[in-house]
Amino acid sequence: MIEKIVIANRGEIALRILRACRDLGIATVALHSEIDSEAKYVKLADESVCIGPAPAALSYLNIPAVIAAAEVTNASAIHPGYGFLAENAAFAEQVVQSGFVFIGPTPASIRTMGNKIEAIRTMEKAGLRCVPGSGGPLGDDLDEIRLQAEQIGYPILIKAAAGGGGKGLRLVQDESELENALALSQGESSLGFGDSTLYMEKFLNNPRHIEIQVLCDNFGNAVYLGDRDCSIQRRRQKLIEEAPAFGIPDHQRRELGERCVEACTEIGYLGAGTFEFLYDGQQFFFIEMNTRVQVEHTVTEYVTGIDIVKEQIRIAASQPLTITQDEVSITGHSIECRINAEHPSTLMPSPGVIHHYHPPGGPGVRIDSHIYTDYEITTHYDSLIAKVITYGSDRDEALARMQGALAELVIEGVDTTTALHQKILAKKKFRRGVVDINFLERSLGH
Amino acid sequence: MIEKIVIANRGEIALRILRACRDLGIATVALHSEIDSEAKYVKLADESVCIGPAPAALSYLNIPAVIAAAEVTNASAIHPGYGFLAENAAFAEQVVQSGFVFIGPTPASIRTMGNKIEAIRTMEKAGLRCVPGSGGPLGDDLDEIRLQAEQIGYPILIKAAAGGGGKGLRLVQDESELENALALSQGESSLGFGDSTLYMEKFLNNPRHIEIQVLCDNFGNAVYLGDRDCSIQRRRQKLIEEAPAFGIPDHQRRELGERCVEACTEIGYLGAGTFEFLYDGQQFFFIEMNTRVQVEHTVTEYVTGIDIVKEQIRIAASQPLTITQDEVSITGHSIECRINAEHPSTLMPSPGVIHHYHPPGGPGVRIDSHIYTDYEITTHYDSLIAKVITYGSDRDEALARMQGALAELVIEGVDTTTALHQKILAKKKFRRGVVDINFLERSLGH
Amino acid sequence: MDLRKVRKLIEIFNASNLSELEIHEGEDSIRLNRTLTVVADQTTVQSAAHLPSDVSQTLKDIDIDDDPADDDGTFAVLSPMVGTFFAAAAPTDDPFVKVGDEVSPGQPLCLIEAMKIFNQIEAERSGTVLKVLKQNGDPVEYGEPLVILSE
Amino acid sequence: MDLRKVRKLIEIFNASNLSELEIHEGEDSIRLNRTLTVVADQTTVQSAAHLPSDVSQTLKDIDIDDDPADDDGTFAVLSPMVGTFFAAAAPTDDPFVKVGDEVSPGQPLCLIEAMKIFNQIEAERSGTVLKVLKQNGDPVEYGEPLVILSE
Repeated sequence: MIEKIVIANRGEIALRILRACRDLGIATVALHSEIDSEAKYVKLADESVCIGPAPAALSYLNIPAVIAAAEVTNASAIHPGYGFLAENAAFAEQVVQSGFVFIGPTPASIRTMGNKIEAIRTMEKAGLRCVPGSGGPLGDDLDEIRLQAEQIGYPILIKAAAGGGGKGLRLVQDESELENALALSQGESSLGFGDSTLYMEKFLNNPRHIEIQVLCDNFGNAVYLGDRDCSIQRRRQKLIEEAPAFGIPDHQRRELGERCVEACTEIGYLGAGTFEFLYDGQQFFFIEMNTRVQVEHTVTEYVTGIDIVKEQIRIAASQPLTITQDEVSITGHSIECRINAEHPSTLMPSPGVIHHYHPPGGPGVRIDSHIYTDYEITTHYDSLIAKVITYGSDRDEALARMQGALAELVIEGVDTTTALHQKILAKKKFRRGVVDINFLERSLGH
Repeated sequence: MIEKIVIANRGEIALRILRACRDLGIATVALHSEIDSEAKYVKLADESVCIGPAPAALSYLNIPAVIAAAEVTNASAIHPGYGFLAENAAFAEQVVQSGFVFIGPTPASIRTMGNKIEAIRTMEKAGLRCVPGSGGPLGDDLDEIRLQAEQIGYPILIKAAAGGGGKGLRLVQDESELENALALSQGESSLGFGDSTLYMEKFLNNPRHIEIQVLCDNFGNAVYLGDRDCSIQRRRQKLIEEAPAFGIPDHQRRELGERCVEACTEIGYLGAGTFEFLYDGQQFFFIEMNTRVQVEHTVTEYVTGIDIVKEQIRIAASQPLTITQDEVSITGHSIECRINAEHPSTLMPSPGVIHHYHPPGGPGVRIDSHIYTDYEITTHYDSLIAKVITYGSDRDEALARMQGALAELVIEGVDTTTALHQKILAKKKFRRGVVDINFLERSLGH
Repeated sequence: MDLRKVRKLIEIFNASNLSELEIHEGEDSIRLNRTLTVVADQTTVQSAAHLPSDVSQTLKDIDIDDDPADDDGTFAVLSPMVGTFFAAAAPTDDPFVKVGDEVSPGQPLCLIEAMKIFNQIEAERSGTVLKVLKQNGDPVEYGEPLVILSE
Repeated sequence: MDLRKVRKLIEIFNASNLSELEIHEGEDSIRLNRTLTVVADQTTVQSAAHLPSDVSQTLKDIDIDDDPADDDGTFAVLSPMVGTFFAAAAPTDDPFVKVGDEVSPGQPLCLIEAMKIFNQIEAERSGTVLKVLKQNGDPVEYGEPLVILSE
């Protein structure tokens, strides 16, 4: 069994991992940068190691420092959380080579899913429908690309294989825009990722973002824990997530889940993972797989009663899954609002000292947050400061509790997105569940 | 439907009722004494009315003030919470006579259950087993009482019919102690309650305290929401409560629940209520019924997913129960620790200003508390300042999360019982579930 | 303006040994000032709350008005209960009192109805009615001012 | 306006021996003033809550030494990485330095092993070794002092 885990992350997810370890009776080592040394979650850990100065490149992204910290503390495993090194195949490889357990999938899985073209090919082979597209890297022959685009049908999206965060992404309405778009995307991609490989996909009009959570162990067992809707996004950043995805017929959810489980078995996937899809109201189109725990795992935990982070650790410790697919049942509804330290309308980051923090409580309210009164939010890391998660026997109850919880939440000293969430929650279309990935920008008039 | 509810209580239960009303879209009127006027939950209410100075007798127990407040705010119903006027039949009567809905059972039910002898007689008639005893008030004839005591079998307990809080209660080991004990109890009872009526019961050796939660509507529907164990008590005050009561065979729980439901139907009970039993490892003995929401309703909410306070309100609004007995399912395990502002070993009240409050969070943690940083705890009211409630897929997980939550809880400025709870949670016998109502005092060496 | 905050601020100011406090916040500002009376020659001036014991000058020489009596010669009659305000015994009657009336102790000023019972509120001392703060049918809380009298 | 902040600020102000404090932050500002009534000659002025009782000069005469430079002529060599400390290149070797050694810039002081790689830690300036804080095999964090040198 794993006896001591190094938490190679910070903020709310570091605290989340710490809580799971504590429940399992596993000792924790909190890694932290100089600026995070006074954080409460660092003090809650059994041990802590300062791994570098505030800039993430010198601390949380510093692979030798992370592995050395595991060595000097005699830890047995490393949990990467999300972001930072979580989807870095080279890191996973070095963790394993240094004799530690990497809490996540194999380096090969991470590498495959990190390359979007590879991921799509793998999943197509495993039987998942993908967005119609070039099915591989675009060549140099413009005429051939033109022909492919015509076959797919305009409008199309040009994407970077190494992409992420919208870089290299470009919408092409018709053939006249194609050549110029290709050149621009290529430039951005080679500048941003050092890799100019592009591919094409059909552009879907206002689809929903639906995802399937899976867990796979070392013994060939795999289960899916239902789905989530994460359509409320701004600038490709999820703001509100829900489980289950409302309005999806049960048989469709089951079918999709089963296909994901099959794909996992096919590719020998290990640990927790998420299959992301676009849903046009009829069909699901695979877009990518996240090979780590996600920010929004909480809503799935609420409706299934399964502790996903604990399961990750158990799987990494080579224990078989404790649940079979039959035992996974979805009860009620859960919603998560990501509270960021940002101005609610401009979304400009708002660093500063929180001089009063008071989280909401009561039935059906869960708070995952690393902040506290007098905590200082710096500009070094991302702006997620609290996840407010509510549960209800149905979506209406979960929504009502979320509105109540946001009304009770007190975070003074910095701007937060709370008011934006309240605005979204008050929208009739949102309450009726008529959402898609462009809902927020459209309804805010952008 | 009820449009506006007067919350005739304070502290955490006032906030709990407010949250339920808010979720249901019902306006709230927070009643408060002068000293509670700045409390956060008062500010959260749609309206608030100051009903008197700090002493409860002049404010929270002031019936004309409460009813007048309902009148001036045009409210439709009054929720009494627990304590204060919650089990005062005269109050319930006046509420109804003044044209308001009393959120609770009928005045007649409250009156019957308020008199312990009456309650026992009623429940015996309704088919519940009670602790063997005098079956009615003791007469003046000492010889007859001696005979009765012999028939019941020593040791016996002498109790006051109007009793509560241990007043008038006396353990008699054998006949030689009987006469003196009767005299002492009679004196205490007449002094404490203005009623010297006594009765006798067999004394059970280290039983567990088990209770059944029920909900009954106006249409003859009644359900039980499983059981709770509340054996961890000190000076007759519950400190830790759990649902379900571990180690009780399912068929016994079902049988007991069904009998409670039958009794409810028999007596025409309305609303939420709790049947309290002593359990000697074999049989359940009815001791009393609480005709209100209880502090520990939270653990039942966690394992059933049913919002008991909302149900109380719906029932009072003459709506039929939304759930049938078949739909009530118990999933997982829940524990509540009552955090009091008291010294953890002497249990002396500890008033003062809370200069830092930081509640725990994460999966399976619910906090019900009205306190906040800079909140002042006065000596006027009871010392319950926070309920920490955890949930797990089994008792072990719920226990682990409780230990984690208590380790994260920060309440600075006053003494709290947190350390006492941590001590209990660490005890092996408690973890194995080997508890009874004397467990705590025994294990603390009292 | 949040009067409670202002009151709180004055409390804090009073408890301090400041002579001036000025706060600007956005477009709002507040300035508190406490003039320390100048003392005669050859003396020691001290102003703090927690003076060392061997101070050669006593506090009473310093004219700090810590708790300025709101002594403008008026006082408020507060409601002793929650209820509904009535200025007269019956809708068609004249009000018990109106502005300018002289009242003597025990004289009825208004009624507070609670639970269908009309409770007569009487003057505790004599004075002149400066203001009647409530109108017929107004809800009143415990401790709320009803009538302002001047001595 | 955060009253707690104001209160805290007054506390800090009181504990100081300032007579005025003014802070501007964006559009907000706060000014605290403690006018020490100026008294005639030959007097003592005191204003603070915690002034020592034997103070016999005016405020401006008081020497404020808020942050005494920790300048005792020593400096610490900090670990530039997480790893394991080694005082010598091999178990049987002598340590790179011992207490009392004179070191010059670039001279190796110790090794920090991280991921099987031994990183040599060198002196940045010259000095005398006052203390070696770690022993062979000790884990060290980023930024932890390893060796104390005196100039």
